[in-house]
Amino acid sequence: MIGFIILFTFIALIIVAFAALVQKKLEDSIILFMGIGLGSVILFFTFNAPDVALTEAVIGSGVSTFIFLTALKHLRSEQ
Amino acid sequence: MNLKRKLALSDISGFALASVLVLTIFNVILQNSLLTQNSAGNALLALSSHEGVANAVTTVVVYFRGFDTLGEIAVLFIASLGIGLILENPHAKQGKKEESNFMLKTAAKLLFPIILLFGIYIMVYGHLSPGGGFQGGVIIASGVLLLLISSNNFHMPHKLIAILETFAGISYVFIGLIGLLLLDTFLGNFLPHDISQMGMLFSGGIIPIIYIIVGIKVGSEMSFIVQNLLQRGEHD
Amino acid sequence: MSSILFIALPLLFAFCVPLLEKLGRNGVAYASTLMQIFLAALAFSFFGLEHPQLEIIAIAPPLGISFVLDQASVFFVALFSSLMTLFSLYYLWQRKIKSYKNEAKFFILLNTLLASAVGLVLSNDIFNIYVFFEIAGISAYILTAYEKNAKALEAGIKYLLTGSVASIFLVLAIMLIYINIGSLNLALIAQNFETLPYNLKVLISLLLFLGFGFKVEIFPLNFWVSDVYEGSSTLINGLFSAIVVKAYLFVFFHILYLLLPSGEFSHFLIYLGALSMLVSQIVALKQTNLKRLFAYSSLGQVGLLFAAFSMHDSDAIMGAFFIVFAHSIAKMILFLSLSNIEEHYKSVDISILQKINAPYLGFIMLIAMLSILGIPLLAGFVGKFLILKSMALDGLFGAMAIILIASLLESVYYFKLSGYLTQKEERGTLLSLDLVQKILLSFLALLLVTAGTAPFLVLDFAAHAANVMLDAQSYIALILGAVQ
Amino acid sequence: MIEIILSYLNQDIVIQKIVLIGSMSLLLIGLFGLLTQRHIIKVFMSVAIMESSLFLFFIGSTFNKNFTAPILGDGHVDFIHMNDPIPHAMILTAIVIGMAVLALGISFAIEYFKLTSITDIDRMNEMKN
Repeated sequence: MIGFIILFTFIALIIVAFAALVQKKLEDSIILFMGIGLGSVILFFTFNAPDVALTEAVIGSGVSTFIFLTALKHLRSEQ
Repeated sequence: MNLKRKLALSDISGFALASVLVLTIFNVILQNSLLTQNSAGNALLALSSHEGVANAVTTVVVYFRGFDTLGEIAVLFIASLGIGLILENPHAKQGKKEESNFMLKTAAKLLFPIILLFGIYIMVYGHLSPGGGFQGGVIIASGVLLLLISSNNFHMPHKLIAILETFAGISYVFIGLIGLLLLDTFLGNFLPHDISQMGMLFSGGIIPIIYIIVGIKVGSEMSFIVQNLLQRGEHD
Repeated sequence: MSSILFIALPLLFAFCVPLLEKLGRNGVAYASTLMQIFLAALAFSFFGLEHPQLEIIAIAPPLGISFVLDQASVFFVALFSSLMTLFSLYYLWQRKIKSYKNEAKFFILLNTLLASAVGLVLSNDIFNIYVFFEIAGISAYILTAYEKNAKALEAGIKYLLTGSVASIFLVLAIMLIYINIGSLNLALIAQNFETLPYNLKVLISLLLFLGFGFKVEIFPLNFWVSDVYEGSSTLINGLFSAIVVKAYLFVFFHILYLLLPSGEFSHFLIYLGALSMLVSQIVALKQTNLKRLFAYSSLGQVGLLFAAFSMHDSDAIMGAFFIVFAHSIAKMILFLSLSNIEEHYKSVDISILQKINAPYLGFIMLIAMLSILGIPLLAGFVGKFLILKSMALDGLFGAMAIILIASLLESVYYFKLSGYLTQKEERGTLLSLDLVQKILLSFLALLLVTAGTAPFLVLDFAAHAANVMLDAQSYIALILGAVQ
Repeated sequence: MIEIILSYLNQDIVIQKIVLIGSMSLLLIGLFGLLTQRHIIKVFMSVAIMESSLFLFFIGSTFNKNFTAPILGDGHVDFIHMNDPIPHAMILTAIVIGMAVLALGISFAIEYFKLTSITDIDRMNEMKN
């Protein structure tokens, strides 16, 4: 079962990562980027690394997404 | 979607360059993926049973490789300082923010104590269960973020947070220097750490103390980062 | 006294700053300078040390992190801490003319930069080296963008992006090392690196080269350097050229000597360094902005150092030590003086040298330029001579020819600048330096002259340091012997 | 049929290969983005994707499915048959450092945008001679 979970999550991650980069709307690509963080969390849990998974959850998909979203807000505010 | 434009020349050359590099790396790793069994990690695990705490990752992060963590705290500290420096804007007017909606305000009031409690729990139990200073600190900072976006007249207690941050940073280095003084090794574990106590809340000598200090430091740095990033746009 | 203080004290200072700020505007500045003077004195007190010193952190070496202070690293530690002290002292007087906003933060960054440069030199744990790599990087990015104008921010963004890419390659190399060897300790890695399959060895070396190559500013990977120098402020350029690059150079070659003691790729690296020098000097010829010109000159000198360090030959390394010493001091002089000129005449175009009216400053700058050029009786000459001599003895005539051609090109623009400084022209208003600044600059110039006229005073030490740096076996024995 | 596939996927060697191929594809995507994207947010995003691909690669290749997480509890009373904790500690450090650098870079980009209204890294050429 572990093998299947890993395979499935990796496939999903690759698709999401590619979609995040080719997306035209930046909002969409940031939300998809959050998906990469979530997928990584699942994988880290599967790899017996709960500490890393927790860190990735709060930083990789939480704070990083926040940083990108504020960046988007500021980079558009004066156009 | 215009496919022709997407496959511009630069894209193709970029893709080719990237593929060559990654395929080389992939190929070499595929040919020799031999995981050594007598790694330093296993030796540290063996040491953990009489030097460490229940969470071996915490032992490694805070004690065996504690110097990396000091460096990491320094990185976060400098980054926070730099963000404050770059984004501070003396000409900023306290512009009018949109009134955030009632649901958000109420939810923030209700949720903030719970988030704070959860963060502190994660921080304090870092040596017994997954989690620790970094995660707990960031969770607390996310609570601060919630308050910042929900309420117009919430002002972060800058002085208090700065004092906490300074105290945490200084005491980390001081604990290290006390270890140097008493045990001749920087960051030596000079407090009693009886292994029969392993798994209890008060165990592990300096390890949980340092992780709490790290949590305070990370929490305050992250709060500053979050606040600076949020409020930069509020002028004009 | 323990070598850990070189890192712990600056970090402690950085964390203490909010308290020190209560002491007023000068509190932070004076405290920082005093601490740096103490560190420099401490570094010089280690000069007499007979045996290398091993400093353990938390647990004994092959598992934990430890610091090695030997004759080679003590040279770099002393150089960095004393140059940083001189920089701080100079700035204490310079700020009457021009001071940075948020001075406390500026001093924090200076100290973290010093701590990380020393950490890079002393640490013997490869992941710890990565952490210091990042601290030095982040401090440098912020210092680049410190002035917050468009140029500075753009330079900061470029620096940060290249730095991130470099650290990705470095992290991948460290991961591969850990997966295949099972350790992060440099000595243990060095011991087991031989046994790895050939293609893995090549891959790890390539990744390490890519990771450090961006930071040691070697030819194909140094496209960002001139922009960073132009964008950041002139005083800070002095730090980049004198301290940051040198720390990365030392750690790169330290790792190289440990992992590849027989010098597998050395011919490739020697020619790369020589080529790097040639290309930079060619580009430097066309520059009209003094900051860019000095940046390219710096790249040229780094190329020469790279070639010399790659030779795995104690004479060449001795020469390289001389060049490190001479170039750091000379570039410090040039950038410090240039910052005064920039403040006074509001220009950094090369024609400004024709207009400056500062005989004393001009004289000191002339000494620095001639030393970089390698004119006899100045420190740069001894280094260049030693390097070229050992190249001739090793039969590397191709590299020698490239370096000589590059030196010729270098002399073209440095003689032009010297001409500008000395020719009798209509001069502008008088630029008067503070007495302390004059003393500091003269002291630096005096060092160049002393090391050039009486190299025998330091030759013994340099030879010993070069041998220590090359000797991988005793380094490994020192660290792994501490287990028993 | 499904069981055969599942048990094939559960072999250690197959898991290692999945991890390797998957993380290298992510690295490739990140590098591709870095070389072709022009908006500053997407450039930083590519760097972040590259970093997380490396983290997945490292944790995945030091992972052994017969061992447990390196934490006592759930009946484990001794530090044996546990996954290697050093990679976890290293990645913990690397994630935080990566985030700090990302935040700093974004703050540079924001301030640069306020001054020049440029978000395209190809148009960032204040210094051209």
